[in-house]
Amino acid sequence: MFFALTDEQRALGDTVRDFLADRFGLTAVRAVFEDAAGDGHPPELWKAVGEQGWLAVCVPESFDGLGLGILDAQVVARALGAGVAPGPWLPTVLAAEAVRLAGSDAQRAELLPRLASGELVATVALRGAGRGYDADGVAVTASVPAGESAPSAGTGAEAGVEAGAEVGLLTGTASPVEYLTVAGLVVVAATEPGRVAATSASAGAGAGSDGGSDVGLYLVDPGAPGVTVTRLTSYDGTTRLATLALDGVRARRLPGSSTAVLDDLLRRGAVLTAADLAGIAREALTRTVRYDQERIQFGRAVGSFQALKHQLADLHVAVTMAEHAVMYAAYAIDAELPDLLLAVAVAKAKASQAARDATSTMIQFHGGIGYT
Amino acid sequence: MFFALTDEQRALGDTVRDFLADRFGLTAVRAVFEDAAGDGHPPELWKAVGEQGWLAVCVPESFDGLGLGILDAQVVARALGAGVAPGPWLPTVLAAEAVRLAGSDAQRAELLPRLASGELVATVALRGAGRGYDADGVAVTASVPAGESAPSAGTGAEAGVEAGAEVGLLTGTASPVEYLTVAGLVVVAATEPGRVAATSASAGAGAGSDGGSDVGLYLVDPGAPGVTVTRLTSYDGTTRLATLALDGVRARRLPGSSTAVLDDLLRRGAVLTAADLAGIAREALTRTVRYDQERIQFGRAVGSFQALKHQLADLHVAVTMAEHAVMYAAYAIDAELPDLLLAVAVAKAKASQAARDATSTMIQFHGGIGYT
Amino acid sequence: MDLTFSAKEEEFRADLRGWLADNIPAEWSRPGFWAGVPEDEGFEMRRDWEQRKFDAGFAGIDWPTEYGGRGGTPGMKAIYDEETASARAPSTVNALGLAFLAPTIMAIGTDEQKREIIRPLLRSEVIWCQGFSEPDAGSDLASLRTAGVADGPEIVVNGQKVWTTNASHGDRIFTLVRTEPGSQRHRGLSMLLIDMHQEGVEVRPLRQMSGATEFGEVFFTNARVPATECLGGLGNGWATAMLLLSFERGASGILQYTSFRRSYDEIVRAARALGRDRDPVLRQELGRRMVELECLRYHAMDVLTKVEQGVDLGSESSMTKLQWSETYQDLFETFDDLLGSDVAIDAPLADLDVTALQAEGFWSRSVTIWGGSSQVQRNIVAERVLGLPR
Amino acid sequence: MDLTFSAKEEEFRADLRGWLADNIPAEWSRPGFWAGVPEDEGFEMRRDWEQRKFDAGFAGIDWPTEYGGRGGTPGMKAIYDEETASARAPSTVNALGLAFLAPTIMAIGTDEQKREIIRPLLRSEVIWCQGFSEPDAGSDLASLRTAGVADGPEIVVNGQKVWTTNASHGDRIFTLVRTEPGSQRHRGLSMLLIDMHQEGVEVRPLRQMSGATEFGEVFFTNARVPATECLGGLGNGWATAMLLLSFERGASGILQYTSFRRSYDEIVRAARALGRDRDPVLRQELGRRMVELECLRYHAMDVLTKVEQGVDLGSESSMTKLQWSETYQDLFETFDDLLGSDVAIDAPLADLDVTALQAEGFWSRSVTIWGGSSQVQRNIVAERVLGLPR
Repeated sequence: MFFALTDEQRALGDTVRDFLADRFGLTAVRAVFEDAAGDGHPPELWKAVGEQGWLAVCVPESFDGLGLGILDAQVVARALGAGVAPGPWLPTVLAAEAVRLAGSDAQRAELLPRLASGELVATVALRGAGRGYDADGVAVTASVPAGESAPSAGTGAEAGVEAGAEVGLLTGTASPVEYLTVAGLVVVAATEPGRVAATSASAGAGAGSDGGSDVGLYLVDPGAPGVTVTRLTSYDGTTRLATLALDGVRARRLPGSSTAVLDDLLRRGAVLTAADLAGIAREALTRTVRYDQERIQFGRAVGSFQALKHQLADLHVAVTMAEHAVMYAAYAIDAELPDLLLAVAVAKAKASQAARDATSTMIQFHGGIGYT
Repeated sequence: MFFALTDEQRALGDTVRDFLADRFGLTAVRAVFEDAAGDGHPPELWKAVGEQGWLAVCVPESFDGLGLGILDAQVVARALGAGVAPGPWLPTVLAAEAVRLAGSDAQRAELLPRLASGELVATVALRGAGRGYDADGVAVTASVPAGESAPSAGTGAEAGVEAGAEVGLLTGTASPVEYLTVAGLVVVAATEPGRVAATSASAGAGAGSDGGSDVGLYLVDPGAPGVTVTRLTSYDGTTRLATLALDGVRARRLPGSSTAVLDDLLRRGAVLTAADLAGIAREALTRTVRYDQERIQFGRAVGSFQALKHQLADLHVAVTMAEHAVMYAAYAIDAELPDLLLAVAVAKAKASQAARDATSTMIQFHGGIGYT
Repeated sequence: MDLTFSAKEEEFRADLRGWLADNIPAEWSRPGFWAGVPEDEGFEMRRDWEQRKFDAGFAGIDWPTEYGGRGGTPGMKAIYDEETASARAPSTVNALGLAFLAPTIMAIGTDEQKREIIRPLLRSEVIWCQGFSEPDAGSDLASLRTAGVADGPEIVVNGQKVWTTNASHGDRIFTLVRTEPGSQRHRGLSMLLIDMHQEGVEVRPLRQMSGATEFGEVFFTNARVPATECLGGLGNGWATAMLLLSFERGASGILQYTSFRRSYDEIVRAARALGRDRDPVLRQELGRRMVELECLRYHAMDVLTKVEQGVDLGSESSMTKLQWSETYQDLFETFDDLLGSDVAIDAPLADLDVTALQAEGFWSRSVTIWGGSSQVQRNIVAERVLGLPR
Repeated sequence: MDLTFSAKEEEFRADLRGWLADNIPAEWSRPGFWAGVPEDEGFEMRRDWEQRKFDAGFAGIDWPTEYGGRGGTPGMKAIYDEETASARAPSTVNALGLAFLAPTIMAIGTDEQKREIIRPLLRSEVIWCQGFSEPDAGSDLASLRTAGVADGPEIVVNGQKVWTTNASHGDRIFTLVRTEPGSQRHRGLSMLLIDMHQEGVEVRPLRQMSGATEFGEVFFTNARVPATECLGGLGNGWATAMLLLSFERGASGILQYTSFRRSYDEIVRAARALGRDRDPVLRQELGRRMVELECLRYHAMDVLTKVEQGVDLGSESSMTKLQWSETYQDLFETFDDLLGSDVAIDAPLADLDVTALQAEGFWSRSVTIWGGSSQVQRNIVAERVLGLPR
């Protein structure tokens, strides 16, 4: 039984934290936050993220990556969350996961090294505005270009066939999409009416596929004809959101894609988001504790008031549980544990609530007993 | 604007409280609680309840009652709740309300004076086990006795006709029914399949009826042939519950009854129950505050610990709001305010939550910081 | 129990309602309207509104007529709160002056102060700021450091105040200053009425989470104030501040109820527009919020009854504050649940303008802090109402 | 990360599982079975079970073999906790002796105490009670009053203990007594091991809300105990008590998880039987409880890892206690919501025997009080883990 991070994993987290503390502290974050018109993507930070290998964690070693798992990625996500670091780390990592899980060998070789180094910024567009995080939430439709036939049954099974030749015409609107304005590549999920029968025989190409293939993942160039990008203003200045409208956009398909791969990708996103939230929660709690140890009111440290102490104690328990849950869920994905669906749901639910509670408590206890 | 109890209403509450403190304190309550095999109906308490007029509050003066409203009744309910007084006060009051609202003049004259004095103990059986508190929750069915015809359309409209002659044969099981084993009269709600058409023309007999009459209220003698009473054991030793099984039991109908009257009756029950809960909540809070003012641990009064103080402060706000809500809902029924449905729901929801919070806090704070 | 107002009061309601209908432009009622108006412009529109209201006789409803008030009953004040909130009249630009300074001056001001300060305040010709909180003195007012030193007939003030509402628009500031050098805690303080349009006063806006700059910091660098511009006597500032803060209890809750209920109804409309109104879990949450909102309404009636009966509310006002502020904050947590991950987008969603509600959501975070935090209110309820030991 | 157990540990699991399957009568697993057995009879059945377990080599899994234990690893202990809970093996009748007294004796007992006390305790031949709480000393142990006075080679004890678990079935009691008359607070206390089968010891059962009498009061009236039957030395009782209580941290949470998860599954079954399993609000509540339960499981793995690594858990055990006790109590609040107004009926409902769950619901009220109340645990977490000032 070893339910803990390895020394290497802990060191990775420390590296991210130390780097942010030294080179991209809260003042730098605030500058990005305040610059509402900017793209939220400070180049010096991104350069370092790429050089440090934080984008390469889940990329196989054969494609210049570190060949690690989501458990390692969540270490980075948690530390970036704690530092509220802006930039397209998470969307780029998810786009790379999509290519890794469903891309052809050629697509992997073409894209993964560039994604792992940070040379290519990418994002994912998997759902329509206000819709769910699953196949039903997909709001883009793919059709086969006129004059080209859909790949025949068996295509995927022929070794060596360049599956990148598969293309679709995408129409629909995905929103909100993170960091769309700085991305050079977008992985778009699209429903594929009429394609199910044609591809079910080649389902083996999508690892873990449940046999259906009613959702495909496509590689969209945001500069391609028919693409309209509309920025959204967001209250959270540490991220940038936009709408991706597609009108008959020609895009390559990831041949291994399927609803199962979409679900897998969404689970990875959920766990890394949960890790980000757990990082935020822990940082909010730590800062509040530090502030309340020092803040004097009525002649004593605010942190000595029992009502506040008890709330912070409950919060510490909740944040710790969220950290456990994120670790377990990440490992459950890596090790394909039988309870991984439950584990991901628990991690996301617990980390969201912990982050919400920790940040609202931070606001109250920086001002609460402190300020009138 | 006068959102408050009158001096008379306050005096009524004080009388109940003082009486219970003097003559039926917690030791007496505990004796009833412990005597699980007993009927939970101490005769000396009931005699006093009758003599004091607490059963007569809502009964019209013409039938030896006080002619007051639910606002006055909730004063009594709240004080009885605070004293956790056992006995069939609430079911008897509700049965009397049913007779008052839907009974014929003859039925009123026959029953109300006896109910108001406490001579006749009564209860209500309005739903089946585990079912809702509305017409859909009724689990007894009424049919017209063979050889007797249903009252013809217009019967209720003929002035002076003795509607008490209406009878039904009841079949079904209502549960749980409070204090059934000591009741001399049970008001039973029963669906009346096939009766709707026959009675819709006489809907005027049910004040406030919405035109339908698919539920009738019936006067059942628990000693009548076909009645089976089965005691239920209950964790709450301050009340007694039983199941009422009816197999073709002949019973008189309250001619003014209707679904609307059933709903009205359930609302009155809900508000008086909410009052009972608000009384319990206030008493639990008061006792906890008193205990924690006196209980010394770690060299200081337990009540001086801030975490505990804040929780008690929140509880005081919640209990006060529950008291306001119960008062408003009771008045809304008496004055037929347009928002009475909302008011009753608010009162029930708030008082239930306040009572639950207050009693669990009472347990925790009598033992919490107090006991290891 | 009698929940009706008197005939005279209902007549006042009819007058006011008619006047509001005639004088509030339709566009003001559009959700999101005020969020779309630039902050300074909006402030001037609201200041102008206050003056029109004054001129029409609808300002200072329960204030004596000698101060420009209407001399009305507490019931009329409650009706005024209800009707103006229902009609979506803009909130006052002079809230702290009206709530705190004016009643204090009526109670203990000099004749000159009464004459010169109250009427222009009521007409919002002079906007008053409150200068209490300091970086090291929030809830714990007694530890404040801003210092005033006598210099002939004037006092020279140096120091810093924070979290000052409307700092950028203020004309004058009633501020608590330590006028006896070296004095400790509650002693040696004075309530000075300082002109903000002078060289020694600098205002820096504080940017909030929502981007608004309603609060600011005020820096005094050798700012000057005549010694006569002191309220309640030099060195007597603590007693003056306590009296002043005690007027907060005037808030009955009806204003909050009416305006929160409006937000609630808009949230329900948003839920319908987003197709979330059939979601049972959200409905349950909305139901809980409604329970608390309605309790706030009943509570407001209870408070109004006590005010009419002349009962001293005392510490009970802490209960009012807890009920409305916590209810309001919870309401916007439910709103967050409603919007889900789209709550962060500051833009119309599915043809629905929820930006005003989103701004309110940020604002709701502050209501449990200012005016005595929830923690301070719970202490007061526990100690002064329940009698638990300190 | 590696969540598997070693081959040796898994082999142990297989052995244990097989033995449990062969030795636990099917009827014991029927929900409500134990609730239907009279209390005294149930106690004897459980005591007999402990002895059979001992004789089969499944007692004291991680205790040294010299004390009759199996000498196993922390992982084997966790497996034991999980398997016995899964198999619905009855809970031990000697919980406080096993959890607290035995490890303390192993650590600081005399050779004679080690030889004579531990093995009979493990085999439940001698049932041990804990005598700490007094009417005026609950969480604040240092204020206890029960007094012991030396009389030759014996100590004569007078006083009262309350909330003593298994008081009616106890053979001996380890009890904290003030042996230096007039001593204050932590000084002058001794941990005496008193025979309960003597004239000077009287036990009165305490009836709980649920009707059970698991707790009792113990009265000492000139009870006698040899001075040698003192643990940790005369006058050294406070240190002994602190050491003893520190063993509570041994609880990893896996036992609680497994048994609470069983209750959870039964509650879900009840929801299905009552047709409430499609109620979205109840489902949401059940989902929340599941989140907390699963977190408890992950936390148990974290604790087990630390124990295996020899890390001192210290005050972290307060977190474990908070997580399991609050989760458990909340679970039964959801159960109350499920049953609605029928929760009060102590009888099968719709052919469903939920009486065992109802009894657990009452019991769940106590878990946030005993063994260090939630308030005490929060103080510990705030002060010793987070470092907030006292």
